[in-house]
Parts: sequence; structure tokens; C-alpha cells
Amino acid sequence: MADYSVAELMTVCLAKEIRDGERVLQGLYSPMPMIACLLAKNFYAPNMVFINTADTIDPQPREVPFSTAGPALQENAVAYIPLYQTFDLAQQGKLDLIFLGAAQVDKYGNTNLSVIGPFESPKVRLPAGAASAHLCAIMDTVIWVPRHNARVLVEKVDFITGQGYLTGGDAREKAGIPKGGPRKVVTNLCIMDFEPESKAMRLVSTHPGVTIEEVKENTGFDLIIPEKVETTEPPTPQELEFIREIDPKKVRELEFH
Amino acid sequence: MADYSVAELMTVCLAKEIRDGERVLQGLYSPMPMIACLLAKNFYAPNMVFINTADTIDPQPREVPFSTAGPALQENAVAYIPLYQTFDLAQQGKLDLIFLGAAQVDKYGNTNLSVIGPFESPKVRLPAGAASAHLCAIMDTVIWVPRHNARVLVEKVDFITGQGYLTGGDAREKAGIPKGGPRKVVTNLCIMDFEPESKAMRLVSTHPGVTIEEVKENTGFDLIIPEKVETTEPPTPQELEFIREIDPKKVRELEFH
Amino acid sequence: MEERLLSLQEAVSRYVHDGDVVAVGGVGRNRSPMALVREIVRQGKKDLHIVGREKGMDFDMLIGAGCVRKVSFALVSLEEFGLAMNFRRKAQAGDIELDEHACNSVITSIRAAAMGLPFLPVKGMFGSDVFRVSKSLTEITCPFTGERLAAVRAIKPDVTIIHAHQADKFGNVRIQGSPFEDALKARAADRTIVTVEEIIEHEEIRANPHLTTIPYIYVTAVVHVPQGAWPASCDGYYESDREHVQEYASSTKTPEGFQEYLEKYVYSGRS
Amino acid sequence: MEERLLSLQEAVSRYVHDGDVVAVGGVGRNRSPMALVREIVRQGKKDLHIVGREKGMDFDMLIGAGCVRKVSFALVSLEEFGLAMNFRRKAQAGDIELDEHACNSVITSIRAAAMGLPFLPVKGMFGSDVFRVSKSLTEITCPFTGERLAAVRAIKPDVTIIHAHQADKFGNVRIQGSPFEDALKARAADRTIVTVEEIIEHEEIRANPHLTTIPYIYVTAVVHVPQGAWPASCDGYYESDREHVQEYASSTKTPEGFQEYLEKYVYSGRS
Repeated sequence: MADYSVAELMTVCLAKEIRDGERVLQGLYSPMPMIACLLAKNFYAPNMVFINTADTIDPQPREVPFSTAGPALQENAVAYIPLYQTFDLAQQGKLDLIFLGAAQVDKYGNTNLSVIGPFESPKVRLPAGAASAHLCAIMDTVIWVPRHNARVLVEKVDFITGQGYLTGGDAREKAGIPKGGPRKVVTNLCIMDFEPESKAMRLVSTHPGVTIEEVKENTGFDLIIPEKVETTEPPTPQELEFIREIDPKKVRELEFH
Repeated sequence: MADYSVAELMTVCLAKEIRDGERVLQGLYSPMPMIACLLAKNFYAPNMVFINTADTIDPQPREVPFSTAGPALQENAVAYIPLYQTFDLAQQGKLDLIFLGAAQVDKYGNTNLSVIGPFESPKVRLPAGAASAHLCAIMDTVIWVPRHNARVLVEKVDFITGQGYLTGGDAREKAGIPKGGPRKVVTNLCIMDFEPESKAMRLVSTHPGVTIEEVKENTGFDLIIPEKVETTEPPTPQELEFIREIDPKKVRELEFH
Repeated sequence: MEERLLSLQEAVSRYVHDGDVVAVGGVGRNRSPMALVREIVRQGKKDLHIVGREKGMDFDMLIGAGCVRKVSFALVSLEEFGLAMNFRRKAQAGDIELDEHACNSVITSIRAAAMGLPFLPVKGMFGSDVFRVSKSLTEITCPFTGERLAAVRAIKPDVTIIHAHQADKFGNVRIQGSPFEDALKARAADRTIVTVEEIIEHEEIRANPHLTTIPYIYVTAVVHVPQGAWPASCDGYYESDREHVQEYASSTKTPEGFQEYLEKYVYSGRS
Repeated sequence: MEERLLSLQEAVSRYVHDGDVVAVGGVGRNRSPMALVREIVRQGKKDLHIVGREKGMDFDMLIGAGCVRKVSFALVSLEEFGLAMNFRRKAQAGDIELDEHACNSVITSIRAAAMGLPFLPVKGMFGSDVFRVSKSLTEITCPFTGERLAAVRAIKPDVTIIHAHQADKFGNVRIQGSPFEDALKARAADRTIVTVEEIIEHEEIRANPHLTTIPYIYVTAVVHVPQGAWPASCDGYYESDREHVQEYASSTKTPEGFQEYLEKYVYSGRS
């Protein structure tokens, strides 16, 4: 057994996707991204701007809240910003990254949070995609998947809530949404990106103890496996200390119960 | 000599145009309307809402400022409201009245604050109409004229900055702006309204000491003179006391120097 | 200024009508106007069209109790407590009409109403099936640049319901933490009902006009309801009651369980 | 967060360029960014396109000093001190391009830019010659209701200049009185320069986030300039200096008088 949980590993992976100076929006029910933003600002990206669903900029909570729009995300913030002004920023091209959850993710990074089955008479009505249909069309995203299996990572989503690379290649350009797209998919098994030409999903690294075979078996489409697949770097003691201190109630584990 | 100035009389006339419960916007360089709003709220229209160019609601200044967007208009206000939100109210049909100044006013209540002569090569370039081209199209206005003469009250304005009744009759409907229009014109000589059918300007009352002849001579078009023309009621001692107390520096007289 | 203080019962019976478009304040389970939601359920309002961005128990309860005809939304979820089961059941059964949006398109629909406009443009949306299936979104071309944009149809709330921190008796309201879109929803609506933790003196309002987040001109009724967001959080006053939300989530797994919940916490209760 | 404190000279030389679209804060002679205006004049910036709603001495001075190519405006006036004579002369001589607006259409053009949109609809405008002659306004039809509206072309400022009350060194700004459209102009622009009466501690900002009116993400440079609005007013700090405005108004009756004014108060001065 490693001395860290998969939630802790994933949180660190998400944090490392944030580049210094970027403006990042964390959404509702986003426990790991919330902690990842705080981690990134303290470790790798001191000039990142942390905007969140409590409508604040750069809060410094003593302890993260369960609801990721909860009051603790106001502590020590520099300002309030109504979400619609954050969307204005995104429309100006001045918001850089959002983390995205999904019930289904397909080969081209399209995400579904709307329906399993047909839209008008769904087998399962899901909660809907929050900001995705707007933001995924105009900016970069990182998708996180707590349960990497073939029902989540599918060949084709039942419904495109959030735009990935649509049908791949230059499909986004053709649809009139040339900017942005998913950078990475971080799951409980691995990290994936998108092959630059085809825009199909491609393995980058497997988490410590996870084999390439395991990833392939749990993926519902032909994942591109490059010649060189790294092992994801495990969290450092410093990272783990930070995470555990700011999250004593283990909010990060909420998606793994 | 009367024991009140024409500015004081005009201020009272403007105040009486405000109906109880109305939401009224006072603009920039509007000394008499500013005082009229405060007077109305204290005397005739306790439930009027006083919105002004200092971006506040219902201030209670101890003393009115010279600039009608000046800091004193923040005193004891209940809230700030950015002007663009007041315009949103107007677009919702929830702003009732604005007072309007003008360099020229014509027979149908159109106002000009843009140019004397052609727009591209004007003889005189005026300051422009502030809110008028927007608000005059969607709400009621009261026009004030400190110098009633034939160069101000003209047959046809050189340029329609603020929409009155355009060419009269149902011209507003035809132009796609069915709502609102000028209620009254208050000058240093008289009060005028608009004949309901033709929408042409019509005398209502002459100020004490002013004859109908004097008004006609100083008007650059055929003013409708009804059978019955009243004499404008002079200010009461109470009204004068209020005005002089709130305006010790005689801001109300600014347009008469 | 007229006094606008009413009881919860009076405010809802006077100002929420069957068939109304109702915009609901708060986000997730934060500053949700739960006392107003429960009162609407108690009074058995029908055929409401409810509007909000990321909603939880508030929408799920109104839907489960049969108050709702149509939902304009970008998310309905109980966050870590899982899917909103009343929403899911009624949606799957076709009992409610779904007007699915992205956060920004549903906010923009309210923003349009607040600006007195019949529509507003937004960026994004193209390529999503949300755009494809929506009756509230269409394509428009910028008359100056030729750029293709999505147009969002305005949604004008008949009534907006909000829980806030403080107000005076005339309806000058203070929100002291996360703004969400509450002030926008109040400005967009014909009527706005606000429950507050505390009633403060009018003089206090005039002494600090910069703290007034919703001026009285946008407020129809103020109701003094301490704990009025419970079991949602009210920032600065209380955290969300996770145990209760868990009980709610468990109860809603069956329609019968939800009925028991309503009996226990809504029909019997006073707020 | 990066420190953003600069001198007036540095801020203007780095962030205001010839040909820029410049949105100017304040209204009339209230919280006008006069120190920044004087510095722009001193540095002899050229071909600016200046944008504002109801402007006074700020616009008139920039125009008179030959810094301006185009003006988007709804009013330029010295209020009780009469017509803005530089504006009038240059306009009558055809030396500046006039983009005349109503207040709401010019604000909407900035609002569109702040929302990242190429245009926005407004009501009104029809029947006015302002609409007829404008290249920034055209007719549009609501794709849902068929309603005819005016469309306003966005004006995206390259730089916004504002005078405010307080900021920390990172650019978190507080406006403590009339908001005007200053925060909107900052959000619309690529760069924003703010002069402030006082620099306050960063901790003070974090202790009261609800008082931050322009967060640092919208601010490029902060300059500490007490009396930076003079001779305009700065609410809570000082009234407008009417004697000086009178002197300005008198001086501008002739181009020579205005040159003398510039020598005396601008070219010689440090702020």
C-alpha cells in the first residue's frame, strides 16, 4: 500500500496542470479541483488566479468546505466576483482553465452530464453540465474521472454536454469554436492527453502500481498508447502535508465513497 | 417685484410634475430638477424615488452641490445604483420620468443638444444630449427652458437629439417608439403641454406677470393657445423656505447668470 | 417608502401565483431560500416554471412536491449526496419540461430580463447538444463584425425568491457574502420576496448605502426568517446541515420516502 | 500577485500608446482622472480615441492639447461653466471625429466589451438623428420575438484610466462613493491604470473583500496620486475646485489662452 490515497494523487496531478499566471475557475461539486487550486497556488503557480463557485478571488481558507461553493471559500479572499463576470472574462479570452467532471467522456474528450439514452426520454436523467456547454467551447479544460471504467470512458457520449474535440481533427474549427479544448484527462488510473492531429485520447502516464493493460481494459475505446508511457510522479511529503492540513475532514475523498 | 426668483418658481413647477410613486432620474447639469426632486419628495410625492447622476437612490443632502453629480448627492442615500442599471430599469418600463434641458425645442417637443447647422459641418457644436436619444424614446420627459425665446423654441430643431413627438400625431408609433414622450415644457415664462391629437405644443399657464402676447412673441412657432389659460401658481412660503434652506449657495440660479 | 414586512404565509400567498416563472436564489446548498420553498410547497402552488443556475434541494423539493411544470437550469444535484432523485424521476417520467442550459446561458436569460431586453448574445454553445436541443437558444450574426453567436431568449421572472442576511422594513437588502446572481434575479423580476436573518434599522441603511446590495425599488416583500436557508448554509451565520441533507437524500430514494419527509419537515412545520 | 505600483510617468509611458482607445473614468467633474490626463498631455500622446459618457474638462483638455483623433461620447460640457471650448473648436473645424451617442448606447458599447461580445442590443434610439447619423448603431431584430432593437457596436478600450480612493500595491481597488461606470470600464479594457488617494495594506483588502470594487485581475498599474482628481471632486476627500474650473473655462475661450493654461498648470507641473 502506498502512503497516499488515489484522491491525494489525483489532486496533485490536477494541481500540476495549472500553469503559473493562469486564471482558473473551480466549479460546484469539485472537491479535488478546489484543493488542487490551493495546492498549485502554494507550490507551483504562485501567480495563478483562483476563482471559485463561492464567487471569490484567491481565498485562503483555513479548512476547505464540503460544498465547493461553501462559505469557507470566502475566507481572506481579495474580492468577490459574481460568476457572470467570470463568464464575461471567459468570453474575453481572459479565463484560462476550468476543471470538468462528467458521467461519460469519449475518445475526443466530449463530456456528458445530461442524459443516458435519448434526450427526450432518457434512461437516466443526469444533473446537467453546469458551465460546460458554454466554457468548453471557448477555453481549455482538464477533465477528472474518479472511476476509470468502460462505462465512463466510452467510444461516443450519448449526448455532448461539454464540447471536447467533437469528431476529432479540425471539427472544432468547423463548428465555429476554434479556441480551447481539453488538455488532459486525469483518472484514478492514469493521465491522458490528446494526440495533436487526430485529437484522439492518448495515454501519458499510469499511476504507480497501474499497468497499461489495466488502463486499456477499463477504457471503452481504442486508447492511443505511445511508445513511451511514464509512471505518474507520486505526491511528495510536502504536498501530502499541505493537502491533509487544509482538508482535515477528507473532502477530497467524497467521490470515492 | 415678486418675492421669489424665476428659478424658484420654475423649480416648484418642475417639482409639481412629479407624481407620487414615480421613479425619477435627474441628470447632469440639472440644478433646478435636482432641487425639484428633493422638494417633491418632501411636499407632494413622498413615495417618489429620486435617482440621480451621483448614482444614488433617495439621498438627503444637507445642501445641494453645484455639480449635479457631486458628492453631496450621496448623503444619507439608501443605496448606490450605477447609471446603467437605471437605464436597465428604463428599458424594463420601470423608470417614469426624466427632466431634460435643450438648446432648441420645437413645436412637437423634439430637442436638440447636438448641433446648430448640419451635423457634419456645424455652425455650433453643442455638448450633445446625454441620456436623451435613448430615454426620450422609451419614457416620459419634462423639458425645462431657462430662456424662452424664438431661438430656443423653434419651428423645427436642426437635429433631433431627444425624440419628442417627431412630426406629431402618431409619428412616434410609426417610428417604433410608442411609449412615453414629453409631458410638459416649463420655461421662464410659462408652462406648456401637447395637444393630445396633433401633439403640437399648447400653452397651459403663464407665470405671474407674464402675458400671453409675451409668450407668443418669444416662441418661434404657432403655439396653440386654448380658450382658458391659467396663471401659474406662485411658490408658497413653505416651498421657498425649503428651497432656500437646501440651496443656500443659489445653485438654482446657475442657469440665469 | 412603504413598509414591506410580511409573514412567510402572506408573502407567498400574495406574491407567488400558480403558473408563475420563479427565479430562485442561492447556489448548490448555499443561501438557498429554503423557508420560502417550504412555504410554496405548503401552499401547494402549481405549474411553476423555476429558474436557476446550479440548484439542489430547493429545486428537487419543489419538483417532488408537484409544484413545477418547467425547469430552466444548468445543474440540479445534491452535490456529494448524489443525484436529485425527485428531479430525476419526474424528468424520466416526462412529468416536467426541461429547459437545459449552460450556467452562462441561463444567467444570460435572466440578465436580458434585468436589462429589459428580449434576448442577449453569448459566446460558446456551438457544438454542444445542449444548444442543438434547446428552444431558448438560436444562432445570430453580429451586424457589425459578422461573427456567429448564440442568442439567448430572456426569461423574465414573475417573482424572485431569495434568502439574504439583513434588510430594513422598507426592503433595502444586504447580502454580506457570496453574491451569486441574487441581485440580478431581483432586478429581473416583477416581484421579489426576500427572507432575511435580521431586520435592521432604516438609519443603519442610510449610514452605509454602499452595503445595500438590493435597493428597495427591486423588493416587494421582506420576511424575517432566522435560519431561513436551513439546511443550506448562510455565510457568516451558519454552515449547511449535512446530516439533514443526507436524510433528505435518503428519503427521496422513493416517492413514499419523500412524502414522509414532507410530512415530517414541511407540512407540519412553520418555516 | 505581482506588485503594480508605478510612477505617473512610468504608468502612462508604458501603458498608453499613440492610437489607443482610452476609456476615461468619472462623470462631469467628479472623480475624473485629471492627473493621468495631464500626464498624457505632457507626454504628447497622439491619435487617441477617447470614450466616456458625460465628460468635461478631462476630454476638453485632451482634445485641446491635440492628443485626440476620435471621441465616443454622450456629452462634453463644463456644466455651469459653459460649453467645452476646445471640443467645440476642434469639432467645428473637423479636426476630431465625433462618434455621438446617448449615455446608454456609449455605456452599452463598453458593456459589450466587458462581456467579451462584439455588440449588444438596446432599446430606444429610433427616431433620433443620433441613431440616423451613427456608424456605431444599427437596427437588429430579436430572433425570438421579432422586436426591433438598436444594436450597439462594442468599443474595447486598449486602456482605461481611473481615479479611485484606495488600492493595495497589487491593484485591488476601492471606489468608496459614486461608482459611475469605472469598474465596468476597467473590466472592458486590455489595460487599466488607476491613480488613488491612498495606498493601503494588502491585509486590509483581505480583511474586507466586499469593499474591493476592482480586483487586481483587471488592473495593470496603480499610481499613488493624492489629489489626483483635482480640480474635479473626489467624494469623501475633496470637493471640485470651482475657481480653478472657472479659470480653465475662461482660458479656453481662445487657443492662446489654453496654451498659457497648459504652460502654467500642465507642462510645468508634476501631476
